[in-house]
Amino acid sequence: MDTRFFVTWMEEITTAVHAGRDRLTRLDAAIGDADHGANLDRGFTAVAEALAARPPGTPGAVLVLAGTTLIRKVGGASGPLYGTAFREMGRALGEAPDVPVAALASALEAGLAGVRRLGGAEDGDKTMVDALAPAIRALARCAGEGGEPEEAFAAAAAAAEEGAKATVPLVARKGRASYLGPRSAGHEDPGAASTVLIVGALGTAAARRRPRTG
Amino acid sequence: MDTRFFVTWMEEITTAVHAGRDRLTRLDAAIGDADHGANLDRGFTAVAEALAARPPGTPGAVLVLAGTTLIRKVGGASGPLYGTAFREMGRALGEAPDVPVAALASALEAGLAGVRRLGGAEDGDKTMVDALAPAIRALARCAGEGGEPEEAFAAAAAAAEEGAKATVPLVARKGRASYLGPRSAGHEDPGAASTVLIVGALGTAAARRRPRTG
Amino acid sequence: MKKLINDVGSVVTDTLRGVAAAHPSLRVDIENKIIFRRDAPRPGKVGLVSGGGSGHEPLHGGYVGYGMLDAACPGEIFTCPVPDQIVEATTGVNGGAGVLHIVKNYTGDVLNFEMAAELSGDEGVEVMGVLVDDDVAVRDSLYTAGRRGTGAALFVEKIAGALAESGAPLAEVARVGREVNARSRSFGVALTACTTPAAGMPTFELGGAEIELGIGIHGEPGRARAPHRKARELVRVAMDAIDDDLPLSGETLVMVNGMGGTPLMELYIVFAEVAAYLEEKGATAARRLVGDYVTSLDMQGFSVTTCALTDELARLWDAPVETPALRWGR
Amino acid sequence: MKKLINDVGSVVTDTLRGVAAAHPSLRVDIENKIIFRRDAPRPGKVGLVSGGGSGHEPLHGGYVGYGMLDAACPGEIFTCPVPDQIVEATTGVNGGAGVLHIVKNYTGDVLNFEMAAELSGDEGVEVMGVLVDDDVAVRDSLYTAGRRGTGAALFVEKIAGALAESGAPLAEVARVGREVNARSRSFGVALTACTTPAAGMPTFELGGAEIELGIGIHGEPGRARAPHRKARELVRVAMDAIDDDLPLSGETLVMVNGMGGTPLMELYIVFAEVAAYLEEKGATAARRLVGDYVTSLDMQGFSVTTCALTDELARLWDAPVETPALRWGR
Ligand SMILES: Nc1ncnc2c1ncn2[C@@H]1O[C@H](COP(=O)(O)OP(=O)(O)O)[C@@H](O)[C@H]1O
Ligand SMILES: Nc1ncnc2c1ncn2[C@@H]1O[C@H](COP(=O)(O)OP(=O)(O)O)[C@@H](O)[C@H]1O
Ligand SMILES: [Mg+2]
Ligand SMILES: [Mg+2]
Ligand SMILES: [Mg+2]
Ligand SMILES: [Mg+2]
Repeated sequence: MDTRFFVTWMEEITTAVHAGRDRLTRLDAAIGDADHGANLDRGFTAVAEALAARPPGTPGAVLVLAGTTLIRKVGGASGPLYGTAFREMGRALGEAPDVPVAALASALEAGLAGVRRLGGAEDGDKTMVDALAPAIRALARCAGEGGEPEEAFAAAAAAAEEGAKATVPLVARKGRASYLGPRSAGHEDPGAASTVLIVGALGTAAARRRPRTG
Repeated sequence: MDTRFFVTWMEEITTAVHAGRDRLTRLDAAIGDADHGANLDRGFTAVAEALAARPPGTPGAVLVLAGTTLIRKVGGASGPLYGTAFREMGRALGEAPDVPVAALASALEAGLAGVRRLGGAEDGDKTMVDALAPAIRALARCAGEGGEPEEAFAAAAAAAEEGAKATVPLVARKGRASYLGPRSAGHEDPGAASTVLIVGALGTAAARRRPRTG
Repeated sequence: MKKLINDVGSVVTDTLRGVAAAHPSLRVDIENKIIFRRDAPRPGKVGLVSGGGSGHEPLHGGYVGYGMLDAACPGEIFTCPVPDQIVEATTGVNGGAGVLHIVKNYTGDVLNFEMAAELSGDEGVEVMGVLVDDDVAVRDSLYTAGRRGTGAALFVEKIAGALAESGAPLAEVARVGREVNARSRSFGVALTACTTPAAGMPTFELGGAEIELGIGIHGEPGRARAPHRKARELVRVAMDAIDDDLPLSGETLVMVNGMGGTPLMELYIVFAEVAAYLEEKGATAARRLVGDYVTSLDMQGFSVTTCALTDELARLWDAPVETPALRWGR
Repeated sequence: MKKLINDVGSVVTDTLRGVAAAHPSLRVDIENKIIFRRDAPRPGKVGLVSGGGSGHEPLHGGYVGYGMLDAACPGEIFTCPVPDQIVEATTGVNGGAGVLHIVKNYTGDVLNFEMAAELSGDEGVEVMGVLVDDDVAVRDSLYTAGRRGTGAALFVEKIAGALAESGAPLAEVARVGREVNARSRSFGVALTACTTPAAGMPTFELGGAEIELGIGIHGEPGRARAPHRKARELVRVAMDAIDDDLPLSGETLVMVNGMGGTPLMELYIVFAEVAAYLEEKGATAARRLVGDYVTSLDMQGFSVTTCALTDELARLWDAPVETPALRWGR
């Protein structure tokens, strides 16, 4: 995947987050403070603007700019966490002009490590980690099997989706939802839900870049 | 009517106002400040207590004590107005130990004059005056015709009722309802409604004093 | 109805217990329902007494203290105090120089304060009164109860209080109080009704996109129901009404007041528009208050009160004041 | 949703315009969303910076001024500020003696302030932090985000601010701030949810006789839903939770705080019960605040915050302060 792909990925995230804004906010209203949709919508709108204003030259630079913009614009818990994730991904990609799926998977792994380091969340704490970690595993597995990127992205999206759904019965141990104690069970984690959109946008970006014919 | 009758009248008012409290408050909520029921309930409860604590020796003394108590306990517009009405009535009765209907009618006339002097309301301003004035006219008319007190009281109650109903279409020109301007039309005046209870209690007091047989 | 109360019947008394516990600078006579300055009466100083229905907190109890009121008489919720209570407050703050009654223009308040003034006179206290009637939503006329008293009560209390503190005689204090009232105008807007503990339900029902224009401070509906709109446009309605009645110009004392349930954030948004409006008219917001000062229980909405300052009024406004709700210079 | 706003997107900016117009003692950087003391930076004085989501007014902007904060960074509604904004505030108030960050313990606030502290360090500003985590409704544990920061933020700002004003060095100011936090506890109760402009509807639904116990300040539900009851009993629930965590005794600083939509009257009723509870425990309400200090937009409810005073803390609490929302001694 080239620089253009990564810009498209960011655009697709922006579109998906904007469309999903109200749902994310509703999820956050149930166990948080009703701003997750607004936070990410504001953040990715700024990312799209930043990319348009100063188009970066490498996939890594796209992700670093996106991450920095999220840190600067979002606030909340998700701003530094997603921001750090994208920055670490970008750094992992270095100057590479083209990124195979396997390299993307390792970069995402680096991003996840950043999230873990900053937020201290373990698997099953009912956070974005619970969607991101299985998505990365799926992506890495497909890359190892040497399939098409589209297949890998679809598998990652499905795994993220499943991971997010699996947060429903969990009791939150990190973030704002943890204040609710046992009452946090029975609701999907908003950050896991937004991770589904972010991972899912890989597939839509790929589809947009290579429109299928007939 | 003797001193005992006037004490009974006050008791009947207390009962009627207590039972009608919510309705008076609802009427006041529509065009005032939702306290008329609470005001009069507090006031007449205090009147009943005062009469029980220091039973007066004449009809006039009963009314003066009732009026003074209302002034001391009610506040609002209705406190001084009804308080003055009863005090003026009591003064008009002087030391008389027994009060015929005609004398009661003149005493009520003196009470009404007090209300007019204090509040400056004319007929048709959508106030308690609009129920009290016709009630007194009916009472005086019956007294002139020499009928039974019960008949006179029934006529007075009917006139008060009619007067109160007639306040519905009026635009208020005095009291809190006047602030609403044209929007005060379409609602019964709460003070007129409480006057209906006060005048109506004359009849129930008389009935209680002379229980009908079979 | 969910309220932080113990019993509907003890709301005012329980409030006074809290005021007494919270403010050692006050002496609260709970039985007679009077909030006194602890050092009242002050010999030789004109005493200031105000009062009115409860439910407008911090009015009036929050304005008792140095440089403002000597006593406040809270009535039941939205019901003015009774004469006995006012007489007790009046004699209790009389330091020999007479007492000023600051009365908001409502039939009940006027009647009860008049009776109290007469009775206090019988007890040898010289009493003068200032009638506050600043609300431009109500048209004044010979045939009505006249304009309501709302936010300007606070202005009168502060400015007359400062003059009294300086040792001025009763007639002077009354004169300045009346001048403040004459130069003040208010207009109020409700987004929601309020719920009195006794009624237990909202005093009126408003649709999700409806508001009341020209409300008073007792949860009564306003002069007109209208569609909700942007803060900027609501401010224009309120300020136009004020400006039509007394054109805005020069140094102006401005209060943007919440009705009890309005977030402070929204009051600042309103204030930004009020300041812009004044500038447009060539006036300046020379002195400013933004917050809950004269409320209607839990109502959401706002009112604006303006006072065209003179040098004397500005100086008295700036003079030190130390009360629970207004404090500066000490 | 009926709110006094112009546009959902401009709520914070419009608020800041109002703050700027209302308080000439402040300098408001509207673009960067920072409220500064007009005289910041003060050479040689430790700078105090706090911030957090908007919607808690007067926290934090209302506490900027002499003897308290040097700058406040308001984020979007219920969303903490971003690092750039905090860095700008930090460098803007640095008078060479370093800057104290006062941070409420929420994942977002902690992360964003940490990033800002690092970046400010890069720019040569010495930064120390005080983490406020006073809310006993949340059980602290290694495996959770820890206790929330709520009302004690105001106590830390006042007391650390007074020490900074006296010229104390950064480490001392941080030390006293941490001591205040360690001695403070809070518990909150909601009668209603609040409505954020972005969501446009209440953050949760409560039945007509239900309340939430152990709420935070972001309109989130509490630890438990429970039936509504008398103020006296609600206060007992809140105070028991505090007393269980840190037994109440001696001279206590107490705040009864409204959540934004609570009538002041009800807060006084609550305060009366809080004072009675303290007395029962042999403690005294030696310093008191009753009112809206740390709010959640239009939520109805209250919180109680206590701080076990020492002589030093009492003296610093009493020291002069001059901010829009807290003012005495000047
Ligand atoms: N410590 C953490 N580690 C990982 N993710 C976290 C952590 N804390 C919160 N999150 C994620 O952030 C999401 C909330 O983001 P957002 O609502 O934007 O921020 P805030 O909670 O500050 O309002 C949660 O749903 C969760 O997925
Ligand atoms: N000037 C007046 N003259 C006669 N009656 C009046 C006058 N003003 C008010 N009233 C009566 O008082 C009633 C309201 O009483 P109440 O609600 O107890 O007092 P308030 O208006 O002070 O709350 C009105 O319905 C009206 O009948
Ligand atoms: Mg959130
Ligand atoms: Mg009434
Ligand atoms: Mg009334
Ligand atoms: Mg948030």
